[in-house]
Amino acid sequence: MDFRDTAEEARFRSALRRWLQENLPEGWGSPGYQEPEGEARVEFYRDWSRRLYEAGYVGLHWPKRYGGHEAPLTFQAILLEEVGRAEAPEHIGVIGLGMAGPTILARGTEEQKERFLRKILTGEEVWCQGFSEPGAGSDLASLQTKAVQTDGGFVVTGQKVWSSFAHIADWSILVARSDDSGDKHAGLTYFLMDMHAPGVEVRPLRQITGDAEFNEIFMDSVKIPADRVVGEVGDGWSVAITTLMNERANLGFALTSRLDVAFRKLVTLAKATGTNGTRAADDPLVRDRLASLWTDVQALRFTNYRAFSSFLRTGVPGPEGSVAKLFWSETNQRLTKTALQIEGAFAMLGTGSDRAVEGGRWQNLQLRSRGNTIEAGTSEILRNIIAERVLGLPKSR
Amino acid sequence: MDFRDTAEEARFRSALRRWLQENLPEGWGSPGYQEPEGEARVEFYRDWSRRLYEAGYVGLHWPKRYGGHEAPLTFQAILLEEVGRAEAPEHIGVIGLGMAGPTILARGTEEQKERFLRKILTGEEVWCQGFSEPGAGSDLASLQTKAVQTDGGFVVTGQKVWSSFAHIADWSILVARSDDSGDKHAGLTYFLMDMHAPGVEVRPLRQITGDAEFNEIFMDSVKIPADRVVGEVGDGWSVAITTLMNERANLGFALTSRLDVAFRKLVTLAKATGTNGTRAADDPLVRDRLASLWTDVQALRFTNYRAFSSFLRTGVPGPEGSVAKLFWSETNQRLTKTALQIEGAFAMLGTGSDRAVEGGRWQNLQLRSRGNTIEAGTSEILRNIIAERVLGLPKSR
Amino acid sequence: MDFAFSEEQEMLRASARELMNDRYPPERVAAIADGGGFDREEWPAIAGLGWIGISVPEEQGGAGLGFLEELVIVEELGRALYPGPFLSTVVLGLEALRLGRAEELISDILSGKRIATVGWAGEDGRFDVDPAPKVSWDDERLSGVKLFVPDIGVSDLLVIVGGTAQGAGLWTVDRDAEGVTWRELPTVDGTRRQGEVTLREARATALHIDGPASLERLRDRALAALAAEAVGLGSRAIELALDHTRTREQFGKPIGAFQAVAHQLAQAFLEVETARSLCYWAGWAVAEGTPEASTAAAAAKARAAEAAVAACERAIQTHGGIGFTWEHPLHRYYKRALGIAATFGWGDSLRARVAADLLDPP
Amino acid sequence: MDFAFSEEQEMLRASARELMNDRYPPERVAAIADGGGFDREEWPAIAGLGWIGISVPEEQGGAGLGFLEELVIVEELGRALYPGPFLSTVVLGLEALRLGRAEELISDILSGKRIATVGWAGEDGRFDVDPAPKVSWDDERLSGVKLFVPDIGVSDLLVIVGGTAQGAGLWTVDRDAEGVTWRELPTVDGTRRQGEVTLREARATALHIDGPASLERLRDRALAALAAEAVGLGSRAIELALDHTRTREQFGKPIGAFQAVAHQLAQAFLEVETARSLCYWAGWAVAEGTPEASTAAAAAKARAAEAAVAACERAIQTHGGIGFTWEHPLHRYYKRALGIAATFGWGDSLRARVAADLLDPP
Repeated sequence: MDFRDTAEEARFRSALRRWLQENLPEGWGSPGYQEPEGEARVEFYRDWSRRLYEAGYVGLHWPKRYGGHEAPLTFQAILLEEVGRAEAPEHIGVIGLGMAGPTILARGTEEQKERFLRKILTGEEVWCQGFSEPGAGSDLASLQTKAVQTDGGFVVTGQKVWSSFAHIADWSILVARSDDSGDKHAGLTYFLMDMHAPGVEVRPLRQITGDAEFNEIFMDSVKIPADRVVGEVGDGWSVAITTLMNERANLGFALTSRLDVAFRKLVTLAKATGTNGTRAADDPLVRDRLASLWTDVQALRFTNYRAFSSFLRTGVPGPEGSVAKLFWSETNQRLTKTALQIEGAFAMLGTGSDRAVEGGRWQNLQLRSRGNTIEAGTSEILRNIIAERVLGLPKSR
Repeated sequence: MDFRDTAEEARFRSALRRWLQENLPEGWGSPGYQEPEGEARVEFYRDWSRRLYEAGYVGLHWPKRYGGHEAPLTFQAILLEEVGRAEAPEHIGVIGLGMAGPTILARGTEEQKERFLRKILTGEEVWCQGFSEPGAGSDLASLQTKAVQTDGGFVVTGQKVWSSFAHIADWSILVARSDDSGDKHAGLTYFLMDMHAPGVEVRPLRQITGDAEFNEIFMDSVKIPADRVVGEVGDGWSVAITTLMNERANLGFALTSRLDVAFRKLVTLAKATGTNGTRAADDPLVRDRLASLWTDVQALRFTNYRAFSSFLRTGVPGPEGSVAKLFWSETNQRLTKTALQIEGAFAMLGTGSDRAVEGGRWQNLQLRSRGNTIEAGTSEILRNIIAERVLGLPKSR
Repeated sequence: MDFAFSEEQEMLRASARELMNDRYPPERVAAIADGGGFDREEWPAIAGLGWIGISVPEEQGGAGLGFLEELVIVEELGRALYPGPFLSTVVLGLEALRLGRAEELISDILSGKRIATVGWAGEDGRFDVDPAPKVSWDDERLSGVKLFVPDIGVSDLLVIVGGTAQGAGLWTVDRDAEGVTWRELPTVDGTRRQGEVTLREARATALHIDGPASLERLRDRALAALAAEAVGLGSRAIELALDHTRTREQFGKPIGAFQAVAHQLAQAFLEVETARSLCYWAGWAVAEGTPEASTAAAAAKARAAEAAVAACERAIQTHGGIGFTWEHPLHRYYKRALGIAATFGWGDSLRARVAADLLDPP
Repeated sequence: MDFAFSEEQEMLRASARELMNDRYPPERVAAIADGGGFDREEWPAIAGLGWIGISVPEEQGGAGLGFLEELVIVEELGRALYPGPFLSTVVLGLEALRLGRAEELISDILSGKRIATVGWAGEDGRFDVDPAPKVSWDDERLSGVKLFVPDIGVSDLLVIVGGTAQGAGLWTVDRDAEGVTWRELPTVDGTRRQGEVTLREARATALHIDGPASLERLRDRALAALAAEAVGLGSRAIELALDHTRTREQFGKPIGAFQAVAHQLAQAFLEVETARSLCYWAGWAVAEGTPEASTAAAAAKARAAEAAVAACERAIQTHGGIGFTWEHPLHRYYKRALGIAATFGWGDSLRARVAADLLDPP
């Protein structure tokens, strides 16, 4: 047990830190900075992703033949930490890197690997996810999107929801029902769907913050060739589980790192804000909460590390990721709520108000945080997973 | 809506308050006071109960023909409040007054009413309760104590647990299985069992605090005459529900009143105790907690009042009692835990230590409080009741 | 002792609920919140119901009922997220004018002709009753900045609350008078917009009040009313969640049959109902002017706001993704609940006052 | 970066667990706790295992391992509620002697011949590192009162921690020396008894230490070790609850199949596991003497104690009535957890120190 970087890790970390310092987009992170909008925004992120790739910072632990570096997994952890710490832009391939790619690597055909993996890394092709449906959220296996087998492939009809990046995506991982005769888990098949195929329509979904981060995907007789099935026909449930486990495993470091940044900003807020005539940072109740949040962030960091160690040993993400996701989501909710409390009455003012504290960013973050306990496995489902798969309690359903 | 006493209520309250002041047992409540032990203790409480009765303060809302006063129900609420407030000894008939009596009143025969009710009020006969069994706690209907019908009555064999007062009781309300052929709720019968009958054995059960407040009751072929059945044979489940609803309805005022007293003592503790070089009562974290606890106690008080109003209208205790019991139990746990925190390291010292704060009473109360969320309906069962019977959600079992 | 509402009070509640269901269903509230805000023209209809002067004696042109009745209405308005200026005009503005015996203005308010709002917090965002100068007043002209002035867009009259070098005061000034500039501030909660007012030597009228005690009374009314709004909207959020979880099926049964869902809502119910008890007690105490009124109102507002926020959070959680969308009405309940929590002091600061009342009695 | 224990460390853990299962099963611990306490004669067996000097360099007669290994043992002892003087003698006493280079005493401790304990808190019950005089020292004789001295009944040697008018100090004095009176105080937790010591001009030996830094190091070791105990016993309490809820049936199925039960235990697991992460981090930081050691140890102790207390409470709750009885072992876990929470500062005071480290860096 050694919480310090090895010499090799330290070299990698400091080179990366320097690279980020020198290469962040101009003006990025400065107070008045405005991200580009619309098409320009996509180009901006695609460009940034390409530069990250060219600098050798994408796909660190992926095989070299698909554009990766076969570096130790710890490097990937360091990358996620440092990108979070620098508040650098995200690689546009969040879904490709965290969900589609690992799934194709684990379960895809050689042709699929050759065809898709490198373009995920370069940012050339953007991916989205088609799992949840209006009638199938926590109970994913009850999904109703139909995939009818035809000559040489499938025809897919149905609706997906909660798909981030779908509005700019080239490809989607998709789970659909190819057989509804038997057990609901058995009849699912996992596809790679071309988002530019005829019959695919994407509509943005406006969320609680007013932003539209997610989309609905409507599929009307979309043709998918047979070689775009991942795993066996009818084996989609087990492939989807691979995806979800990887999602949670990959989230950990990035989310914790961002949370750590958010905590430091919260401290800045507490020092800058006066309540009851003194700095919030001098209020014992605020101090107690800050100490507790800091403890949460550290606990999360080292819980991720411990889960990571077990990942390193087994090569497969385990259910420990559920603990980290659950704890992260609730910590983020507490943290952002604390920011509102520190702001006092100014908590009422949102984006667009020059009187708003820090442009209303905490209001946005706080509202957005309510989704954290719903997306990527509701807290209720995660507690089931912990109870049943980690603690060995009998199934509650 | 008027939170003040009517003139009549105010007169009753002040007379009662004066009576308590003048009649509390000598030395009662003074710092060094020691309650009598063993047999003398039973006699002490029996005597006190008799005096309460003779002063007209027992069975206020019960019919006059059974020794009651047919006073408005509000008087009963005032009585419970004032007895709690004065920290007066309890009437020995806690189970008789709160569970057995109301059940006999509601469901008993005229003969049973004549035979039992007055002696509950006078304290002449002490009652206990025989519901829970080692294998039947929350799932009361799965109880296994057998009642076999014979000529003129029943023969009962089995084991009951968590029975307070059983070691001094003359009578027990008892639910046993008289028919195990059908639905588990259908075959139960409700009895009044003579605790002095041959075959009844009582063993004390030592609890977390080291005290033995509860007992186990072992029944080996105990004969119960047929006229000691309450309600119909096989209708024991519905009679038991009557008992449990009354238990929760009656608990409210007394418990809140005691909680209010405990809160005032907690404030005294906070003012007397130094942490970090100042009074605990000056520590903003302690102040926040005290304000929150005070708010809890008031919220509980007025929630009881509101439930009481609905009781007054309908004459039947409703499921609102579950809210009050649940909230009370958790408030009491928070309150007693706060006392330990205020004590600092002295929280480690228990009864029998001259270094212990207030003789270790808070340690005892804190440990005892853990039972509050288990006894008289676990919090899990109460949340089920609220979800299903108050909120109309589908059954979870 | 009587802890139930009277039949008349229950009838008032029923008619308020009916009216709100009728005129301010969620779609309507959404359109107002997301659009241009409350339409001033809709206000006189409220006057027609006699709600404005509900707690004003009949001889002063009111309905002759009390603050408890006013709270019954406020709770129902909160339940509906009513986006009009009731809190500002009736709970605060009218009472301020009554405390200052501004008869003529009172009758304009009662008739619905004029709408008043109250500027309380200064640039520090605090709603205090304290002697620290917040505005300056030279016996003719008033200067200062007021933030978080509710419903300013539809108000005619401003009541300014403040400490000056001479002590606590209340003033009236026309919103559009010379020396007054105002604007709406973009708020998270679109159903209650907040404004900013800047007074630069504006000609104002001082109300003759009973010093800080009048301000305390105003504040206690506001706290009790905010608590009632919170209780109303919290209950409604739970009902929405119950409707959803009774019908939404996952894993072959309604999700409300899962304890992980059901017990969250049971807990939300417990919290809102116990807060409701505090709220009615505080309302009664404020109505009667009993000694515990201030403490009770602070405790009730703190607890009710927290219960409402938590109830909305649990409602969103048990709704799953749909509760996180803009199209679903829940987020407006949540934003109002957060707004209630943030105005007139978050729980911490209210509990600090409760603690002072309990632990350091004068 | 390597966040896992080595194979050797895991073997140490396994052997410690086996030994505890073997020699200190719950019945044995119950007998000791409810009876006369730990038998001093059992101590040398621990010395025989090499655990006493586990973190002492080989050249000083120890096992040459580190504080992390010591914590592995402490966690296992916590798991078993080991009622012997490991915390007092090894974590605190021995380290104090090492800080003071009291070579001869060190070898007596290492051999198991002598048992040392530490008197830290004065009559105010605080475990501070501060300059306020707690004892008086005239270069020969020591006077003062020490409370909460663990395992005093089986100790030979007292290490006294205190501030004097001359600064922070550590002294050794024989428990049974002239001028020393001592007694056991009745504690709620029978598995760790606490004592009171009164020194009246007792002849003591001052240890030459590095001022407050030495005391801070001692305190940080104590905090990290208490955190490890808490994590160990919290995990065990959860396991007891899992065993119970997997087999106890109500309503026709194991109660662990009810989310109301299962999710409580999932939450307890989450809390203990995240506290475990903090505990190992703190242990590593203390072992390595990194700058964050003090902050990490305070945070870990605060969180681990709270997690253990909550885990025991949830275990009692999910056990139902049986968990509330004296005959069931759970209550001893709970009492130890509360004892851990109460010693060396409750969460509030530790978080106050964490906040100071974060917000007011020197």
